[in-house]
Amino acid sequence: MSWTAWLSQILAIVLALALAPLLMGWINQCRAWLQGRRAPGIGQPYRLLHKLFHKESVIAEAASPFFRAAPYVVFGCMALACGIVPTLSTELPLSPAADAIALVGLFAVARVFISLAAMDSGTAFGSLGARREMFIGFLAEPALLAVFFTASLISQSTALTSIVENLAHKEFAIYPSLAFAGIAFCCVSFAENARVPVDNPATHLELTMIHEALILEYSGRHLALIEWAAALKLFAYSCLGIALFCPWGIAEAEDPLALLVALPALFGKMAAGGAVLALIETLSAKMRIFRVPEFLATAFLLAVIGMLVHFLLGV
Amino acid sequence: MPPGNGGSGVNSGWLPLDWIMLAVAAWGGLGALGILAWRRFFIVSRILFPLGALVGLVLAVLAASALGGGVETAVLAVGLPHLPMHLRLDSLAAFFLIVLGAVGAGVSLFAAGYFRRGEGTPPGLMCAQYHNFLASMAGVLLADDAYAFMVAWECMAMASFFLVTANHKSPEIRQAGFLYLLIAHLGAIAILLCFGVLQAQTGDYTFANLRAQSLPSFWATVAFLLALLGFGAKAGVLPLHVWLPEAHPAAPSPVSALMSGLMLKTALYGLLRVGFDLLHQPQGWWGVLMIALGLATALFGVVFAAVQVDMKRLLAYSSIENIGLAVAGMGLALLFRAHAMPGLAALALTATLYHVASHACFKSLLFVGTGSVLHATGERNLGRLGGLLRKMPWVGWLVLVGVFASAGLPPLSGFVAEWLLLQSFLFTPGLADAFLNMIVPIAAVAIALVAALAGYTMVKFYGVIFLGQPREETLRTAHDAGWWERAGMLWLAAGCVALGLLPTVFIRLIDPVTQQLVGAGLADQAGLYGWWLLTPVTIERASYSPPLFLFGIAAACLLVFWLVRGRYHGHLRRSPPWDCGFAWQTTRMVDTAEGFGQPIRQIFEPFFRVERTLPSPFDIKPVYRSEVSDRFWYALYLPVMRAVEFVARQVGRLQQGRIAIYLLYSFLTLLFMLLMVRR
Amino acid sequence: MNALFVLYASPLLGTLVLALFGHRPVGRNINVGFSLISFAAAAVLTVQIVEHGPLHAFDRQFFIDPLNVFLVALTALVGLTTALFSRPYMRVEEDHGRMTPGRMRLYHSLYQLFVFTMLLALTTNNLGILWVAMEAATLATVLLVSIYRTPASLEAAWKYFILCGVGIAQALFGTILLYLAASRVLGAGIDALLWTQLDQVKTALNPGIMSLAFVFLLLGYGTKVGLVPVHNWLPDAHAEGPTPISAVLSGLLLNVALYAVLRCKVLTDGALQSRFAGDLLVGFGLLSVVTAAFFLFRQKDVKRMFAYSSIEHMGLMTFAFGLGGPVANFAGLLHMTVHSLVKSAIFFAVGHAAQKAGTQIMDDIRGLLRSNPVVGWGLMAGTLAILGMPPFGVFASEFLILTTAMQQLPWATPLLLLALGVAFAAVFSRVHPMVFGNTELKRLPHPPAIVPVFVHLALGLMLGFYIPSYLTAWYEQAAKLIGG
Amino acid sequence: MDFDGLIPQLLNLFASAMLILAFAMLSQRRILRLIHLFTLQGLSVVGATLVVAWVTGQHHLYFSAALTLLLKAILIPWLLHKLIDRLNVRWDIETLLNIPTMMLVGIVLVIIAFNLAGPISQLSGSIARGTLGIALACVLLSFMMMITRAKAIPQVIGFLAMENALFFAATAATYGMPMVVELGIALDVLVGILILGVFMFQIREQFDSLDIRHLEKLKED
Repeated sequence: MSWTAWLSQILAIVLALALAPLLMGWINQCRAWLQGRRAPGIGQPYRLLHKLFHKESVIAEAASPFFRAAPYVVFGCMALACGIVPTLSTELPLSPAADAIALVGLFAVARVFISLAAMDSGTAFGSLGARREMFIGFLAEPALLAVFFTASLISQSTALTSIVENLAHKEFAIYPSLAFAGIAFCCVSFAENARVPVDNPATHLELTMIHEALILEYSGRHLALIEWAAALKLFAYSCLGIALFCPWGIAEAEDPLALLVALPALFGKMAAGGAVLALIETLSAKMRIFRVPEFLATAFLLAVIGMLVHFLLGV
Repeated sequence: MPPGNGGSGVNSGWLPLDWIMLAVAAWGGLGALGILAWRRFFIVSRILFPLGALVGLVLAVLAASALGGGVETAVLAVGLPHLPMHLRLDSLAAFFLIVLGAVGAGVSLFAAGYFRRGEGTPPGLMCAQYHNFLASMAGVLLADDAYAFMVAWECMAMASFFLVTANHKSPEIRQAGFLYLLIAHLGAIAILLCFGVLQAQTGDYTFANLRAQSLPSFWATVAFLLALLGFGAKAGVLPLHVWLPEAHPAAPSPVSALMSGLMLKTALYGLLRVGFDLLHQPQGWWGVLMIALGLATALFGVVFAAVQVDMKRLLAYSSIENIGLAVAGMGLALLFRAHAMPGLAALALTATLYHVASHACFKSLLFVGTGSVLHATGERNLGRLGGLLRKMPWVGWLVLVGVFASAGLPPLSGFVAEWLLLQSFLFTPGLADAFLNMIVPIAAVAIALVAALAGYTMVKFYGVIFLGQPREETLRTAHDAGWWERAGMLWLAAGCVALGLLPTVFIRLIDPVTQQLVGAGLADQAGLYGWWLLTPVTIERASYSPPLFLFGIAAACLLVFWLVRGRYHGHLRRSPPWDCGFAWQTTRMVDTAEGFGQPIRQIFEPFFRVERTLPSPFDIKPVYRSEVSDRFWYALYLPVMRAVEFVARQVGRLQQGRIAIYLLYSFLTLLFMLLMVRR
Repeated sequence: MNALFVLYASPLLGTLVLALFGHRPVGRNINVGFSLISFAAAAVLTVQIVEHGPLHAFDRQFFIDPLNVFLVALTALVGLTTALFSRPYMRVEEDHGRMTPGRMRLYHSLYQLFVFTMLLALTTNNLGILWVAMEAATLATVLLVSIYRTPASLEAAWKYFILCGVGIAQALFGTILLYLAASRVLGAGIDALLWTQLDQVKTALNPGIMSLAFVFLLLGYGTKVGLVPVHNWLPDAHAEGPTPISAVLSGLLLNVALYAVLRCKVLTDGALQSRFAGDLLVGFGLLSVVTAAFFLFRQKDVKRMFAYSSIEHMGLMTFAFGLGGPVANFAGLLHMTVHSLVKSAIFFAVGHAAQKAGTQIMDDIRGLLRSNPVVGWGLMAGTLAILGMPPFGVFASEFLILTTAMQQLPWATPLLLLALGVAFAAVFSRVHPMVFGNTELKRLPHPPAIVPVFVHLALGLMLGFYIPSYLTAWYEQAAKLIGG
Repeated sequence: MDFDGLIPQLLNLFASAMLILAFAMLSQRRILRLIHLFTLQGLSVVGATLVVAWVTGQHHLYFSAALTLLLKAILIPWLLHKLIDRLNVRWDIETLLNIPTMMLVGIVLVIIAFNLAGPISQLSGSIARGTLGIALACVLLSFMMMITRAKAIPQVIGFLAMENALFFAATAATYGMPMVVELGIALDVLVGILILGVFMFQIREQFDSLDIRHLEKLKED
């Protein structure tokens, strides 16, 4: 491994850590614009995190050490995820540690930890949130895997870097299978990141809340870590989407200059993606929780159809 | 004294097989000592069981040393006159022996602390049956002729039956035991028939001969299907699974651990032995059938596990799921083998065997964990547990390892197996048949679904038992497990971690098995880039490095922890939970197991046969009850039972009491035979 | 020679002595004593045979060859153990008032007579005497079956008498036909009924007569074997008689009857040079196994159930001998041995259990493991053994039978396995609640005889693992004798 | 005297008598007559035995004839008479099948028996060519009689008639079994009769009747 590889690796992680709240802020900004509200400022997530870190942490009496450990683990998982997903370069030393399947496993670890932690608080909302989170997870996870399978069948590899290299290298072609997979991926991303059609991060209604129910008992630094981790997750998903469906511009091989190109490309793509996300969130209404399985099952089926299409059309 | 003579040409000195036989005999001997010790509790639990664990460990080491070291055979002086018992130690057997010995050691260690004074069955008897169970499992793995195999197989069934029915005062447990033994026996009959077909009219039942026969494809198929039926019945493959969720929970927990962790594996061993070793000309559709059956079983098992309210039943269904995955993997290997793709077959087989070892570890761990919980609380119903992590930290944290492994989360053992399995399923584009090419990756998606549901189930399992607040007052007096139990669980948990972190090392152990069965191995490629990086095919194609993975997470965690605590402060305050400001919350308001399973019950409604009693609004003491039962029972088993009953009633009419009619039978028989003579 | 003499004299003398003293308490011990002498004689005889080979005695009227030597030993052994078992058993029956001193005298005396007839039937070389002994065995046991004088036992005994009487009459007709065929070769006279003589000239016997004779002999002796559809006496007699008698009926009489069929089969095969006899046996055997398995399914009375199990196993042996050939015959002989041992052990255990519960209805017998663990384990082990669970010998023989069937009659194997499966479900579902669970039953005033149960089971267990070489040698020679 | 022609005829005469008596017994409604017919059948067996003994010069057959006479024609009928006196069962016999039907079936049985015995009789070089067929027919007819009778005593008589037929077969077709065997058989029959008698009393004691329909309790339900 060359120094550029390590550089790009460290850069990727640092970038993710630093930019993830920014992405959140950007999306909120866009959403506020679209909804005709005044935006809280693009740096609001940073201020929030800073405030939370300063606050005292209050935890439930029933909670065990598990409860306190979970935010760190979740954060660690998300940080690693950001390190694995090729954001700037495909030459990542950490990348062999986990391929696409292991990445899904990584997300699953985070999910399981946060769910268990929610149950650990011993409250009705905590267990409700855990149930809903796991419930969404078990539908979203295979769908996400199916999306990866489609991509890996095309590129004959499950390693993310190889997939990206492969997809980016081929001359431009329309992959109908990837189109299906892309839609499925979007659906999954909404569900996984607690975005609007599935969940609304802005409310605490017991009938609808999922992610907020999970973290209801967290406060102070723990909450800060979880919020940051959520931002990282969104960032990672965005990067994944970019890497899979729009991989052009990501640096390959040992070329420091390419990184310079990759960085603005990433910024641009992220900004566009965030805007689109905000648009979708604004346009769609939050669905009832009973409808979520149908939504995710559709995503799952789309991903599977994507695979079938790949076989049928041979591309 | 080595009871046999080494068959590989060396007459001086003891061969691994001899030592292994000695170890197995030692297990049997411990059982016999148990009978002698009968009610002497101390001797049984503090001496015999630990010794059993030691023997298990020795067995594992011996088997590991024999792995890949060529085939050894022995002929015992017992058995039928023309068919003395043949034993054989090859890589396949050695691998399963390693699993048996290692996991058996952990469970025995746990059992040393588990069995308590004054629990119905005399401890000595328990010990005898326990060690007989272990020894007969080893016998199954070593057997090299149909008779020895059947003897060991049925002894295994019988010993486990007695262990299951240890608490025979409860009619449900008796019934469960009966159902178990019945299905095991029917399965054994199918296996016997399978051997009968395999011998191809030669009359020689040694495996060497069975191996030498080449059957016409029809009969090979018959043999394969019979093996699938027989071993499937033992493993809990789909229509024959009904005994499993009854029997496993009924047994004392270490026994459940052995049954789920090891006995089911002997069934898989049997399938491997017949499907890969004794039968040579596999047909592609066998593999497809196995994949389909395996996936159906896995999905069925996990969906049922998700809605269980009894912790051991939940684990039992989860075992069905895992067996289903293993069968699917085996089917894929068979498919590749049928298409003459040894490399891929080796990959699928490695995944299967890895899954076998991993499931043996984590399922045993989970079962013994439930045993500790059961002992501490006397409760199996998830709805009455909760918050035990603080009362039983050892059990809680160790079970967490098992839960993670079972949920297929990296970097523990379950994930490696799943990862390998998914890799092998994604590789089919090399198959000659376009349709198969398309179907098999779809199966990978099904596996992903199963894995995700397993995660759901395990969160439910762990969260409801160990987290939150105790749902009953009695739980406040729960105590942690004793040192023996902790040691046993620690050993098994260490197994899960080691299997999870060092796949390249363990694949090296599996390598000789795949070399033996499909003529290709994974070890060289898998560890090409060092022990820490698993690359089953090529590094471009896929890679996974659990140590790096763990290191990544751990480093991130520690760094963040250090930064947060260093930069900010560590103030922490305990208070009643916030819960959106609702102040009157009690533990009864928290999701029970039933509530947790509700979404699954709704989505997979057609899978279940649900009986609900809903209270009317005017009930003073409203009772809500909902029972989930298995459709197979009603659609398959009851009709068969009724049919047998019907035939029995008709046959019973023959014996209707009148002597004249009896004489008439005799008379007609005579006339019939006389007419036959005339002809 | 002397041992042989003692073998006959002991039970015969026992009959007489016990006819005089059988009602006294000492009669029990006298009974055991004579059985012990018989057993000792049989043991000595066995040793002699091991050392010197087959034996002819009393002007060739009696002989011991590999086919009957182990049956003689088995008969004497089961005779002894049953006598041991009946000591406490009959005492309890007396306490319950079911047995009076007079009946005890009858019981003891006829018991010895029955053993005598069995030994006679086994060792005689004369097919006529064989018939006489078989008939005498019926006569000796029929009064034993009805010894309680209850309506049910009378009915059972009556059916036993009539059905077996008619059956045995047919066997007599068969014997006459056999003599007719033989006298054309060997000339009239006693030689024409000596099996050893007939065996030498069997190829010269007229096939037409022999086939007719075999039909009658098979149906006749087959009635006593308990082959479906002429089995109807068997469950009644087993269920209603005293348990020791059920044990010896299942353990000895059925075997001896099958032995008689085998002797006749050898001659028929020789004369016909076809598979006629074998096919008949296969047919009867298969029918018996399958039918009995379904019969088992609806039983309520424990002894009746195990009686049907005997039918099933006799059917299996018949099937095996019908298949013929060294392996199947070997398996049949092995099965005969272990079935006798295990089934009588089961009856011993069942006897104690039923006595303790005061009923033979299985639903009313519960929790043997708690009230009497040894009997409970005995019954459990015996049941598993008889159902063909390894490592008991029944499994070994069933394995051999099934595997041979796969080779020779593949279509019959699924049927057999179906029957075995059904039988397993039927029997085990009834027995396990009897053994397991809770109970309020009290201990019996006289401790049950446990030794016989476990001696039998231990022997049965041993035969599953290890068959002594001389036994193997006998079985093999006998198998060769029976031929295919 | 011309024995060559006469002797077989004499034997055939006894044989025909056996067959006719068997039919007569099948159709008989009175128990007392049944016993008489049985006695007659016994006497025909004795006659046949004597003829065979005379022809073949086997002396033990005379002994056998005497034994048969004693047992079948004197002792057993006497016992049966005694039995029905003591048990007071003189009334009519109920049959389970009506008599014409039984006769028809009986004729079919005879045809079958002759058909079966035919080839064997051809082989048999003895003076009694047809006797084996007749003996077989008698066995089958007695069997049938047992099946169709509802009371204990007629059933027993049917059983004894079967034994008569067997004795007849033994003497007429094979010139008698060896002496030891004959003795043994006779002993068995005698003991059997005694036991039967004992049984009859026991049954009567228990059920107040000899109707075997009382003996139909043991069955599968």
